[in-house]
Amino acid sequence: MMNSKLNISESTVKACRETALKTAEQVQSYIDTSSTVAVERTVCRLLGIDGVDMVEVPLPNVVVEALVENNLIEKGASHFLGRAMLQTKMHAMDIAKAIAEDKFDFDNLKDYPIDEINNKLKGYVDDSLKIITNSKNARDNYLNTYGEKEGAYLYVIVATGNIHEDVIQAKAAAKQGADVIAVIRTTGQSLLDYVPYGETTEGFGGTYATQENFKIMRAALDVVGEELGRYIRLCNYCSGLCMPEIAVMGAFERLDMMLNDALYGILFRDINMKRTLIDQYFSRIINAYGGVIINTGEDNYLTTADAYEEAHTVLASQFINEQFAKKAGLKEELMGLGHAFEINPDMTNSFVYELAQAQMVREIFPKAPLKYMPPTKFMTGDVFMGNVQNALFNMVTTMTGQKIHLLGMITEAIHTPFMADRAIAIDNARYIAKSMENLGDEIIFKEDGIMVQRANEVLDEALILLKEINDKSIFKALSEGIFGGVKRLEENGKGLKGVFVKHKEYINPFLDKMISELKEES
Amino acid sequence: MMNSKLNISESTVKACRETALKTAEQVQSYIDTSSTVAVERTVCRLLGIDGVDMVEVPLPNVVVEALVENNLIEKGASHFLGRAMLQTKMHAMDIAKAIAEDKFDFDNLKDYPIDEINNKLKGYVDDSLKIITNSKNARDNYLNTYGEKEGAYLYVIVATGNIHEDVIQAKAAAKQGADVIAVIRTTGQSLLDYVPYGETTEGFGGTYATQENFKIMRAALDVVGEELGRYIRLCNYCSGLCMPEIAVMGAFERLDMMLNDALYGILFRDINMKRTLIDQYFSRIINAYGGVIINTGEDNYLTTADAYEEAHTVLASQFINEQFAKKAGLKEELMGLGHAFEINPDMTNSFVYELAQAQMVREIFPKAPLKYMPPTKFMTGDVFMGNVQNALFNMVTTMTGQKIHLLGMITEAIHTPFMADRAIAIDNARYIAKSMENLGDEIIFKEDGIMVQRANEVLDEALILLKEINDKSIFKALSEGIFGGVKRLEENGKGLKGVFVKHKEYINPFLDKMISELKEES
Amino acid sequence: MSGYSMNSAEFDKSLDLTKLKPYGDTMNDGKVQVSFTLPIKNDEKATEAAKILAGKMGLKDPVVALSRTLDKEFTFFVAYGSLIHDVNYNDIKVTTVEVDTLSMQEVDKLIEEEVLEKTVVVIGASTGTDAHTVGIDAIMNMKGYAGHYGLERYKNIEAYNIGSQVPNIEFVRKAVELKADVLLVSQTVTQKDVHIKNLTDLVEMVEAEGIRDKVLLICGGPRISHQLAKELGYDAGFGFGKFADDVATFMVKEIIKRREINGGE
Amino acid sequence: MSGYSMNSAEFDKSLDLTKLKPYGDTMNDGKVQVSFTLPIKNDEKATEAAKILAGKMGLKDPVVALSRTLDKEFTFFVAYGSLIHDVNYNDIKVTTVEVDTLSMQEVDKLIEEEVLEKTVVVIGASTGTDAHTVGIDAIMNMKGYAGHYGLERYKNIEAYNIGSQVPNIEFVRKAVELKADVLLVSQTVTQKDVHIKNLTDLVEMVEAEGIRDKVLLICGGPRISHQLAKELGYDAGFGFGKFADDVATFMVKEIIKRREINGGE
Ligand code: B12
Ligand code: B12
Ligand SMILES: Cc1ncc(COP(=O)(O)O)c(C=O)c1O
Ligand SMILES: Cc1ncc(COP(=O)(O)O)c(C=O)c1O
Repeated sequence: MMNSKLNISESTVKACRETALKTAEQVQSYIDTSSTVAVERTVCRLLGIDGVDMVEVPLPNVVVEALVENNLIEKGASHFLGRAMLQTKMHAMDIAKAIAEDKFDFDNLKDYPIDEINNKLKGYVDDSLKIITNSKNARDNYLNTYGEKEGAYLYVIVATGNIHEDVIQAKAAAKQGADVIAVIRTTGQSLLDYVPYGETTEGFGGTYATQENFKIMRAALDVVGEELGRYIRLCNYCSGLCMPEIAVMGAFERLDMMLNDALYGILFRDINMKRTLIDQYFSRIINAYGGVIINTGEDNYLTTADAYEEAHTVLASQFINEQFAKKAGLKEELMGLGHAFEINPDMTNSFVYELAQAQMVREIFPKAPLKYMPPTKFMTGDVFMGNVQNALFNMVTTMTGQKIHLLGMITEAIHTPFMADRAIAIDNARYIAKSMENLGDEIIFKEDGIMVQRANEVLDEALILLKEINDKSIFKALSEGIFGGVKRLEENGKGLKGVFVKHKEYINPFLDKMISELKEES
Repeated sequence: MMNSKLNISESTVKACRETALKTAEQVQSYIDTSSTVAVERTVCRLLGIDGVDMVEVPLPNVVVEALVENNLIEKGASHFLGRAMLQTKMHAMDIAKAIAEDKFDFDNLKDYPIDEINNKLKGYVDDSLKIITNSKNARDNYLNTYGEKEGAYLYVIVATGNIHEDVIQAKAAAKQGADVIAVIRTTGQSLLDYVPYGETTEGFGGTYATQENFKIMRAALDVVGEELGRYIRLCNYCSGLCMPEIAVMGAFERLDMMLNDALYGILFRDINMKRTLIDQYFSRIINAYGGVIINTGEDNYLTTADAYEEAHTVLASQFINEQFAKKAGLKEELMGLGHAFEINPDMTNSFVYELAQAQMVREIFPKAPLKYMPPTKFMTGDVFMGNVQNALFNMVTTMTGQKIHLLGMITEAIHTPFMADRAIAIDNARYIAKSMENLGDEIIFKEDGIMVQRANEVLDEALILLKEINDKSIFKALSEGIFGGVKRLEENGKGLKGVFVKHKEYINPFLDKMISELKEES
Repeated sequence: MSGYSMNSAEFDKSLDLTKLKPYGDTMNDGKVQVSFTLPIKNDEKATEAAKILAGKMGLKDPVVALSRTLDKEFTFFVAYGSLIHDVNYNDIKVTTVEVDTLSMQEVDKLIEEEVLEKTVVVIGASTGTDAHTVGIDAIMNMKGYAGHYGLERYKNIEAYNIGSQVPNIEFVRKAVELKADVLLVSQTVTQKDVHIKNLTDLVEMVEAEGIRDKVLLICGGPRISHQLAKELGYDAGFGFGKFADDVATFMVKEIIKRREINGGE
Repeated sequence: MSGYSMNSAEFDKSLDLTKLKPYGDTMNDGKVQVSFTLPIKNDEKATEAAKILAGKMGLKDPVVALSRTLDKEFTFFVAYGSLIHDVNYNDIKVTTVEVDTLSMQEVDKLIEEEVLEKTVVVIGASTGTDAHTVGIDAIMNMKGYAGHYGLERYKNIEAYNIGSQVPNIEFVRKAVELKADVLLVSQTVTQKDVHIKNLTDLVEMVEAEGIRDKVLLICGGPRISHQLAKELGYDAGFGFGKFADDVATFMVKEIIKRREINGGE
């Protein structure tokens, strides 16, 4: 796709990959033998359980909590629901309702041979995955009809808190030229151990991620996309205590992108690391199955750490995210590895360093649709200057061929974007993309210049770091604050209670089927 | 200074220079045998005549008009004043006053041998040129004390109409980081056949260029410069019907830059071409003698013509301006040849073409402190977008090492700059200069890429045009609208009446002495 | 639905055109951005002064997002807030040039068919001290502007563009001399309302010359609206984004209309 | 002095602090810039609506420099004009933290000399739902921020930074447990005034706990001013551009002052 400009050491890149793979494998054996309440709630959803009980608790939570109480969770929700369906001849949803109404008789639950259970579930599994496949096909159809966008996807956020107002904003943005609409979640949703239900109109700095909200926005974007003859992508967030649940809701409702990082929840939301690692695995399998691009969150490191000093931690984390993603069957084309233009604008040659870093990442992950975040930390109330900072960011994006181009907002330091802020950002990005269309191809970096040296330095440091992480295990490394300076302990953090070791009779036919199909494909 | 990035054909550059030289020489013989009222008024000023008469007519005008009336002009004001001084033993200034009060007896004016006249004038000539040399030395002293700025001079305009308000604006700008303050002239001053007198506080979109205003601003900038430990340059405009007069006022008052273009007045102010060419010669000699950088006005072509289509006319004109400047004894280091970032922002790769053009000019005139103008034509009321357009312009400036960096204003399409507009512009430029400090050195242009091809194309076209101009003479070429599509006839235009052929006894000892010293130097 | 306090904003979120308000990200939130400089030093008192001024402008709860020193005694502010003012959109009346713009061919045809006796004579200039020609050239030059051919290219229009900095008196003289049907005047510089003065001046001269009702008097420029033109006594005004075809259509239709009113004089 | 009409603008151009006005390029010209979106379609009527609104904000002769379509029924405007409002600068009273900031060494010395019995115990957090830590870290972390060391590095300060999203109740409990002299709370998210609610909540808890007059209660964040903090019942507030040394100086001096008032209890 692009000639190497940086003369990057291939052997170092290879060594980084191998080391990160080992790190992922250390953890994978643990992941494979464990599950979480979120994974089981996801299974409930896949089996058709949805809705809330009288006190607004989502039924998947009701079921899984009942399984925990009744010591049934270790074998998995599939196991229980299979049995219950065999025994009661009811649908999973009716079983869930019965549980919610306290009418389900756990005491007299019969046991069935595992084969019989699996057999019972098979049809449901197939039907459920069919829904996801249909979503995926529908997306492919749109893309075949309209064609794919060349150049970067212009990605903007809507964050009014009200899904209907979000729709108004999103449609306007699409008409102005946005390619991806991300509905930002309300503050704190990632720490809820359930996914709210239904359409919502109140939120703080964002809108609740609910399946109904997904549906409303998806429909609106399809309409505006038809009007424009472009497919408008929809993005939301997996990360948090409900990673796989949100992934499955997104897969059902044809979301196209999901924030999904193997480590983000651990570092930035103090979610227990075991919980997150198990959850990310299933959620990424679902993303992969649904053809959903994941966006990782390395950019966040740079909101607390210095972008120049800590550049190698971003790269190391990208390698780790890549290997975890591969384990979950994600193709490189779906790996929106994250980085960010968060360098201090007061630094001499800050642009030169950012250009080197962005080009480096581009060359190391050639097929990945990299997600590039705009300046946020150094944005101030100076909205005029802010537009210039964003312009430099847009230039790097264009010159280095980043794919997922999150647009910076001039009001970043003030409020979540107004409709006009987004238009200003889109104008900025489009002007630069057009006026510099071929600039990247037209220039060569000086041999042994600042940029070449810097990129190789960062790469070398990333390898050292990856080796250190691998030597001491990722759990230990996290406890030492290796990323973003944030320290997390293996037995601390939210959601640990929801982790359990799988019983030998544990089943999750969804996971099994999806991962085997994904492995076949590749 | 910089490696060639564009592989520009040296032989074509040489051919351009030679052709432009021929064109200049065609005209120079005419210039050498003619003079104008403006030149003679300048002589008056050099001999110490200043002030206005009772009806506010400047005394240099009073004297020269009297000479015209009395058929004395053909031998030059020096000739007359030398005679009158010999005869009356009065100072030139007193003679002027006498004329103003209608007390001078032209009828009984005695004649003296030319040597005697020259002898009489010699001391005055020396004294007068000494003032200019002192100004020059004072500048050099400042520069030696403070040091020169590396990188581009940030150049901003003030244009309140009121010199005292201009001072407030200029001081603020200097503190914000401006290196050059240009006091924009009021609308229409260039068409006045006199230079207004004294300090002024009312103007339209600019402030009158008067010697007193020069003095006021110079003093203010020296004060603020001392506070900042930087030398703040002052710029004004020669072009118009008073080119050499303003040049000499600037030389006296230590201006550092002057807009001075061999063709601007012809094309954009419909001033007669002979008048302009004669005036520019003397005015540039004065600029050269005073160490004043000239700024040429090729940027103006692009406000009426298309920047992409007509790029070669800018280059051709730069070659012509260069040769006329050389004739007047200007060193390359004082040639602020003009160009502009006026490309249509809707054009694909507009930035790439601008980068090629700017780099080309930089390489062709390696020692000239090029004057690079910001986008103006395509600026709109969208002040946010405007800051991005200016950012791209600033980038090209930084990447190609332009020296005189006129800052674009976000309110270009709305009003002359407010104090805050200037600060926003300076922030923009400083951020880019710093963040991309070494970017220019770090990148190489692709061999045979768009940029290399484009630059050589423009150069080739410029040569063709220069040959055409030379073949048909510049007078004819101008009558055909060769620059900026503006057509001017040799015998039309303002100020023709003020042109006269020199009598064989014509003298101008100032011109002679300055040019001979300048020629010696180089 | 969650532990967070999520009290709904107190304003009505439905669009009411009689009480139209600025929109940030929610209907009627009234959000506006303002920026200005105050000639005082940059400190907390200055920020307070900026807040008070924003308040007087009608910004509720203004947030001063930026206070930047421009000089020791000058500070630049950027503020955001919710405007308390609204406007009754339904009450707004604007006079606009309401014609469906015809193509060059259509205009030429219309002239041929309806303005039988002769071609339409148009004279244009940038008058007064104004030296900006790009605007009037955009309307008149053969080549046109932004893909719209100029009047010089119209077969049945005789167009004279006499340039810039043309004194009004000379312009009117020339119009009489050429027996112009339409006078086009361009004005770009607006500082100290110089354009208003110059345009008023021109109307008066045209009237003094006794040709006011024989000609169409049209002005244009970046700050000219039809409304302003009418107020100044012009027949029409054209600003940003108007091209030769808009002007040509208007003038031809207007000539025809007037003739009809006058019973085809 | 020349042929041009050059009538001087009619306003008084001398600075009068009792009638402070925005400054464009001439004293008292009142120039301001505004931008906002209206939920109507982009046409001349919309521009008129924008003008009327600008007028209501107090802009005389507003120029609508931009009207940009955001969607079929949404238009963004940029306008400039001269503000008719002014503010009496001399009347403005702001409460500011008025201390000359000491260096870390000086603060440490002062504690040693004056706050004899013990080191000063400081507890800090971002409380409520707020997850932003950079601000409180800037004040507390060893490493500091923008070249100002954080409180953790002060020899005679015992600093506990307990992180973000800390419920107020837990924060207060921890403060009691640690016998904190100073409570530092950071608030970044301000949407729907969540910070006001949270800060008010915290003061109430501190009072309920009976320790309000035993501790210094200090808040900070990008939208916090000392003035606001005082209004909410805090001892001080620190916003943009304030660092550990500012806070340290204030708190030590305040502790000493209070002790003196209480007769060195
Ligand atoms: C190009 C330009 C110049 C060129 C002009 C070259 C030329 N031959 O025209 C040069 C460099 C010479 C110049 C000089 C000056 N300029 Co000038 N210039 C501009 C600039 C950059 C672009 C104007 C332009 O060409 N626009 C493109 C045309 C196509 O748009 P338009 O004029 O609006 O025309 C359209 C419509 O309005 C309409 N229209 C226009 N006229 C007419 C007429 C009719 C009859 C109709 C129907 C329609 C119509 O149709 C057109 C097509 O849609 C503007 C800034 C800007 N970006 O707007 C400053 C600007 C207009 N200039 C300005 C100034 C102050 C000056 C000077 C006075 C500066 C000085 N002190 O020296 C001088 C002197 C000029 C004078 N005596 O008038 C100011 C005006 C401020 C104000 N509001 O009063 C501006 C806004 C720049 C600024 N911020 O200071 N300028
Ligand atoms: C970094 C950042 C994040 C990081 C935070 C990482 C971390 N560990 O802190 C991440 C990515 C996690 C994040 C998340 C969110 N963020 Co955030 N974030 C920012 C950002 C870019 C920078 C903030 C910052 O670090 N500033 C630098 C510090 C040093 O400045 P400061 O906090 O003002 O601190 C100084 C002073 O105020 C003072 N100070 C501060 N606290 C204290 C305390 C005391 C006691 C004292 C004395 C002084 C003091 O001293 C400091 C040094 O001078 C801003 C945008 C911006 N550029 O401002 C948005 C911003 C603050 N975030 C915002 C939002 C909405 C969110 C989210 C809610 C978005 C969402 N829906 O997911 C989430 C959730 C957060 C939550 N639950 O609270 C909004 C807030 C809007 C508003 N006004 O309410 C902003 C303005 C961005 C925007 N335009 O939308 N964010
Ligand atoms: C990977 C990832 N997930 C999630 C989020 C947002 O999560 P939350 O809802 O916890 O603020 C981010 C924010 O930047 C992110 O980068
Ligand atoms: C070379 C030159 N001289 C003079 C001027 C300004 O001249 P005037 O005062 O005639 O507007 C310009 C303006 O751009 C210029 O480029």
